[in-house]
Amino acid sequence: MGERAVSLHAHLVVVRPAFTLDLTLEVAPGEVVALLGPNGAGKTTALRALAGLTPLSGGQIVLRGRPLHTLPADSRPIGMVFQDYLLFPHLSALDNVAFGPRCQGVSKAESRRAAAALLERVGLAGRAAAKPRQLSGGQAQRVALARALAVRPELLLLDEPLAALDAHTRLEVRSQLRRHLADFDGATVLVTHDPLDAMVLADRLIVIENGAVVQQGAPAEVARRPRTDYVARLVGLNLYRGVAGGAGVKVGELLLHTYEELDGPVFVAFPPAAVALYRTRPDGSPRNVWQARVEGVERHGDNVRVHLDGPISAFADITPAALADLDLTPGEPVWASVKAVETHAYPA
Amino acid sequence: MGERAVSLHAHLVVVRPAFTLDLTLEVAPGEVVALLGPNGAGKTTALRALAGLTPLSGGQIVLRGRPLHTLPADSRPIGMVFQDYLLFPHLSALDNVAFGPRCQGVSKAESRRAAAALLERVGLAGRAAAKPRQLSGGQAQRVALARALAVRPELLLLDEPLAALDAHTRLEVRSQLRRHLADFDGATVLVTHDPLDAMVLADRLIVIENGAVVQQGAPAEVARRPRTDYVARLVGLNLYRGVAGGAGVKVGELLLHTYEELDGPVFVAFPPAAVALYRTRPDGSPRNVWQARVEGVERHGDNVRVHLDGPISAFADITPAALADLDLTPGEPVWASVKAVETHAYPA
Amino acid sequence: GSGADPGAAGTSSASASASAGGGAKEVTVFAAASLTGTFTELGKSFESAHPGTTVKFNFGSSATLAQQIVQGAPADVFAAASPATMKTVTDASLAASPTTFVRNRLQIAVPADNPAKVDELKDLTDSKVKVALCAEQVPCGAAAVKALDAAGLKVTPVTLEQDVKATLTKVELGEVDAALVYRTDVIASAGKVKGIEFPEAGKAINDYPIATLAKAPAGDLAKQFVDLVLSQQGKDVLTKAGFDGP
Amino acid sequence: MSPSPPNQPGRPEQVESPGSRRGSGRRSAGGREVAGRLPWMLVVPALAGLVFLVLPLAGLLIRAPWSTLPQRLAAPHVLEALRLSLVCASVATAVCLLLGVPLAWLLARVSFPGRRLVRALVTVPLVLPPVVGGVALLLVLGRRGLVGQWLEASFGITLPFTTAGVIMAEAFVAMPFLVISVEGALRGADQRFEEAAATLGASRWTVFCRVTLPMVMPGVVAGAVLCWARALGEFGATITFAGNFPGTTRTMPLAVYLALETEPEAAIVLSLVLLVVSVVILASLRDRWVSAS
Amino acid sequence: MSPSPPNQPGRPEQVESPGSRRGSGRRSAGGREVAGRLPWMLVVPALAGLVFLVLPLAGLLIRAPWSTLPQRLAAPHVLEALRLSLVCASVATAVCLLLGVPLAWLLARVSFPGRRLVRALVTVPLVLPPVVGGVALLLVLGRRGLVGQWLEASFGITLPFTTAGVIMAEAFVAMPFLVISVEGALRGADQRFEEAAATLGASRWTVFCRVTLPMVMPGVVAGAVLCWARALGEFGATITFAGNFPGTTRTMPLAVYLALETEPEAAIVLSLVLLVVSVVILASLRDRWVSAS
Ligand SMILES: Nc1ncnc2c1ncn2[C@@H]1O[C@H](COP(=O)(O)OP(=O)(O)OP(=O)(O)O)[C@@H](O)[C@H]1O
Ligand SMILES: Nc1ncnc2c1ncn2[C@@H]1O[C@H](COP(=O)(O)OP(=O)(O)OP(=O)(O)O)[C@@H](O)[C@H]1O
Ligand SMILES: [Mg+2]
Ligand SMILES: [Mg+2]
Repeated sequence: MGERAVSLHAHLVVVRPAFTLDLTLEVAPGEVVALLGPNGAGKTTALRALAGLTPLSGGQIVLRGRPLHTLPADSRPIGMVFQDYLLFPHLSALDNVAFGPRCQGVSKAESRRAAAALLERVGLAGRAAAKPRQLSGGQAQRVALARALAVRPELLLLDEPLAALDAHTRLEVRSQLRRHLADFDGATVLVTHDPLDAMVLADRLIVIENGAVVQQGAPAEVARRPRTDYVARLVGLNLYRGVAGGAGVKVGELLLHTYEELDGPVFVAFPPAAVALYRTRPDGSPRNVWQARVEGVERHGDNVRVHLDGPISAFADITPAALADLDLTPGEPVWASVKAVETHAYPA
Repeated sequence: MGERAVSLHAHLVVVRPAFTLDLTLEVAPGEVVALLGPNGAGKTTALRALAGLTPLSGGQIVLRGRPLHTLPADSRPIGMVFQDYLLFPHLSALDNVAFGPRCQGVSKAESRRAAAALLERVGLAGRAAAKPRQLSGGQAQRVALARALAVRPELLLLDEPLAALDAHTRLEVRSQLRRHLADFDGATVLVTHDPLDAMVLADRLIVIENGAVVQQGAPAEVARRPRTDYVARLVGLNLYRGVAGGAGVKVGELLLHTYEELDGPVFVAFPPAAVALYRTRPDGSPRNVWQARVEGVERHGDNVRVHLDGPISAFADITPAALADLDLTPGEPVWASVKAVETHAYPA
Repeated sequence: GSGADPGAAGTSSASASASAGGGAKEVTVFAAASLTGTFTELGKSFESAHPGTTVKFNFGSSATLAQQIVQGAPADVFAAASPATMKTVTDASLAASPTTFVRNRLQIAVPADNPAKVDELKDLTDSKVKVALCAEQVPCGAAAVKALDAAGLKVTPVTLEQDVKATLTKVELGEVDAALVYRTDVIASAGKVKGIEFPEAGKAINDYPIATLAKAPAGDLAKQFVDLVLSQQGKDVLTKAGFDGP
Repeated sequence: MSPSPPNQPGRPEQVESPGSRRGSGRRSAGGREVAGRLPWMLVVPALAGLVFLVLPLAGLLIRAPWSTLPQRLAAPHVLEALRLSLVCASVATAVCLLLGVPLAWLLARVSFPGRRLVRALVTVPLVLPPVVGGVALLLVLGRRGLVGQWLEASFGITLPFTTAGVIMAEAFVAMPFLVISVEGALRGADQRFEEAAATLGASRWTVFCRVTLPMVMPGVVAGAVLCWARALGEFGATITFAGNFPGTTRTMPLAVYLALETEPEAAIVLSLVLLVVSVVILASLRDRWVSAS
Repeated sequence: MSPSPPNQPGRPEQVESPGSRRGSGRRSAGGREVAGRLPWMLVVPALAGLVFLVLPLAGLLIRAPWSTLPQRLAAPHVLEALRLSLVCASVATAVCLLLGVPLAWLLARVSFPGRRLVRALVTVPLVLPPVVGGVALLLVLGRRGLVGQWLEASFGITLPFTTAGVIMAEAFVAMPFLVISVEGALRGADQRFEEAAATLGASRWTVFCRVTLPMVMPGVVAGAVLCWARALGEFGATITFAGNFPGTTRTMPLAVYLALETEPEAAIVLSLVLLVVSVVILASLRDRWVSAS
């Protein structure tokens, strides 16, 4: 049972001239782990190493107690969806999906039947005969997804599997994906840039930057307590590193009053919507007030996001009406305030 | 001045065996129009037709008063970012970006300088010498973006330009994109699946399905008043078509009471969060109550999204705590209610 | 040993007519390409004189044929266009006592309209006359050198052709104004080139030797074929094509 | 949720109107037109190349003895030689495909010590004058050759002067064309598709058959065409290694050679026959292959 | 915002530990190992093909007159013929590249009426026995040829019996190899990159130079190798069209052929020289090209 608790245990080391990946991954059976990270963080490299397409410089991969890193790519029980799909251009959508089963020795008729069923599942039954070049981007990605699922892998590797899908399809494919994963209780490693996808699909997030893990945990936990700027932006929070003392948290020059009272190095986070802006120094309840400079303004959904510079740089979300009232233009000074109750501190 | 008000006027007709695109686009100078639509709707086809890569079966394209459809692709003053990047594999990132200026007769040194500046802008100054295969997906997309911007086009065509970008880069590239567009007051047509991107970046949305426009308007307007299921899902609303009378709106079997009082065929929309669920029939203020069946449950951000079947099918967003209280399992009956004040009706 | 094995005497009527007995109903003749026409004709009459027998010819450059024989080719008869190539075979003890069966003499070949007005050997020394000769390595080239030496003339050709047919082609197409080729070739060209005799040709006669091969599978038939070539009938066919008698 | 939206929502019904308002009709902007002008920098040399390749054919056609053509064609040995040529060239091409495509794959996809040398050695039969190639084959596979001796002693197989010998000679001379062509195609192909196949459980053999080969099919077809044509026109190695026996080893080029000895017109006729037949075969076959891939 | 998270947030410091806990060390799983076993179904025929191509060379090496080799090599005419061969083959290849690559592009990228026929006609010089090819060239470009007559009258240019004639003959015979190879490569290439270039304002000529050509470079290199090698080994058309004169038109294959008539050993030596030189040139050049692209 102890062994079963970890389906995939991998320590991946890939050394490139200007880049080093060093990553430990543990995925429980049926668990979905999302790899998040900025462009070039090494997410694709990690997936390729798991698949056996990029040789390891060190480390090992153990899947269900068996070493995987000694096997060539074609002997690993994996399914992989590539970031740019890589559908075989000479095969129809159906034959692309049937390719994996055929390789596993399933009869032609049977594998085509299975492939047709999978295409149906991703909503592409009508395009079975189309060649990849006749598919739209989203259709191609769905075929790639079906192709990876067709081999009934023990380890599913998905590089941006939902990026090109429209809202409707994404919703469906996403739930089908979850259902399918539940079926064979394999491990899944997923790369996505969509925070929502990550939150919804993954049981656990692993955030990597520059080839190394910077944060991991349950989606809600990561969303609540970001530990790097990247994660903070991902989940839409203002994040600062500071030192907490009796009076509050010292962030650079500024002293922030937070909801939690801690000691030592901490992170402080608050949402842009919690930032209020004033032309003149306000004197109300908010205990965190500072003078900032408007760096830029952009629309953000129905609201407007104001980029602030000053003792700390922050985003503030305000309504267009408020923007009109304040008459903000870049370079102008402005007063910003955040209620202590809306700031959230946790140990760094 | 009347002519200047419309920078791009296009009527695109592309006939394929199993698909027909018939689309009219009008884009004002400096305006950004987002094309949205489900996979296979014809968004890429429309961009390719504008670029001159897919021949028109009919219609015409007029840019700043000049006909464009009679010009070959290479004489059109356009920049295009492709859905799968299509970076030249034999050129470095820098030379990929410098390619366009070189074609326009800019000197080698000058175009490389311009390219370096653009790479800097998209945050890839350090990868200038890398070949496309050495770039990560997001890096490749940023290079493709820089390459399209480098030709200083009058019409910018972007197919999912931000899809592969991480949160941080997306934010930056997005604002740079806006700034750049402001510079040359060209028209921009943008395809994206990310509702947020569309809302933030575009001045106007055009939703196409099956090759035809189904809705267009300002982002906020489209978000508030979806006219098709696709748009409703995109913006996260429950949408129904019904007939309004004195008593309310008749949607199938069900009579819904709405905030607006109208007559005749209408759409009714309300957010999933507005739907409350009960084990037994509630008797409180909500005037819309119906018995539904739980079809499925999935996590949705911090909340849980319950798929409901019954007289109308709907999504309901509830907290995990509420889910635990209700103890819902698929197939079970449940009572759903929506306050009239949260439903929104508008003419169909 | 020799291929004819009396023990394997034929079983059919065909063997009866193959006078030498043995199983052989085939005789394989390796002959220089310049003998293509004449030997094909002789082969036909040999076949009609020996019903049931076929003559297989392998025509090619004498040097190639010699090379093939040395490498163990199953040949019965070798007819070469030069003693030198025959020597390759005799040196390897694969043939004994070759006989010269014809000789060939050179002529000056000029295009039918004779644009350079050539009518004797000396005219070839004119630098305005384009001349083609065979390369010294091939028999017609060797003969040309001998003839020119004998005449004490020095000719600068524009090309040294690999064989006499290639030389003739150049004349036929008017690429050169004159060439030294064999009389047989001029006759074979059927009027497309004009032949001009010259006295020194007699000093550069090329001998064609023929021999049966030591390991000939069809030993007796081979001898009979050589006999046919050397017979009056053979002589007639060869002379008609322009060859001189030995 | 204000009931008065700032912008007028677009209605699907409005969509068609602006196009028809401008009265554009269905003026067709066909693919050709949009594809851009043909650059004369490419078209001029291309046409020059074409003329250079095809013009000599005109010379042959003018010179051909049209009046006696029918009789000459009817001669049985012409058909015999043609049949033999086509059969031998096709079998040789098949042999080359069987051995050469794997060899090209080895050179393009497997890195092993000495690969550079092997790649260069593959070009040997290309550079060797064909007659010398024939001699080399005789030296190795002849009755007294290194391998030939043993082949005859052990299996009673002699290759020289047989149809099999013709095929050997043609394959020897033509194989490098296939190998180098296919290797070029393999190097030009995107290997990531092969990686994708491997993740689907395809062994390298399966990858080769079901992904690599179909993807480089244009290159293989081009190589096979070169190989077949080279085999069809092969003369020097064939006559040296296999001899020149009617019915068994006298292919068309050998027949042409002999015809040149006796009547040059016949040689031209034979060449034209060879030409027409092979051009027709290539035109029909290649178009199918090229469009199928 | 509860201060007690349900899961323990992972810390960067934890990352290294599990790997070292299992004591895996840095066991290297190199590229070769991961790439999968070599399929014998490919390796066996590939090796068979290689042996078939290279074995005859062994025959030549054994037969070569090693003792007299130095003198034979020192003979001035050997170097002369070698130099001439290399120069002519290289110039012919350059001509073929200049005319053949555009022709291949035309066949692969432009659809025009009669393309099938043109594509088939390109193979003509391939199938024509070289000697007949030489005759055909003479019929067109010779002193009395269709074009040659005019060339001589107008410009005083005669091609037969000149080095230019050798180059013509070699280019005629070798160009189809280049054209067909490159066309195959072009057909195998992804045309969407060319579309992308067009949207950046590149004319078809620029697209061709800066996108198409670099992308099909492996195919062009392969084609050029075939072309060069074929030109280097060319015999029949050369001797027929250009004749054979030391220093101007006697290339190595002609020298070899003539040597074969009198002393086969000398022919083998000459062939080996040609072989070694060309293999060395190809090995060095091709590796640079192949890796550069
Ligand atoms: N070359 C082609 N030949 C035939 N059909 C094609 C071709 N390219 C696209 N199609 C079809 O045309 C329709 C529109 O495709 P298009 O690529 O424009 O969709 P899209 O809106 O860009 O979708 P996505 O969001 O998935 O990229 C689809 O049904 C597609 O399958
Ligand atoms: N073949 C290669 N050679 C050299 N460097 C490479 C190669 N492939 C990727 N890299 C570099 O390695 C780093 C990690 O790349 P990787 O593709 O794993 O990033 P990623 O996390 O998938 O990014 P993205 O979200 O943009 O796809 C990047 O800096 C990239 O430029
Ligand atoms: Mg990636
Ligand atoms: Mg698309």
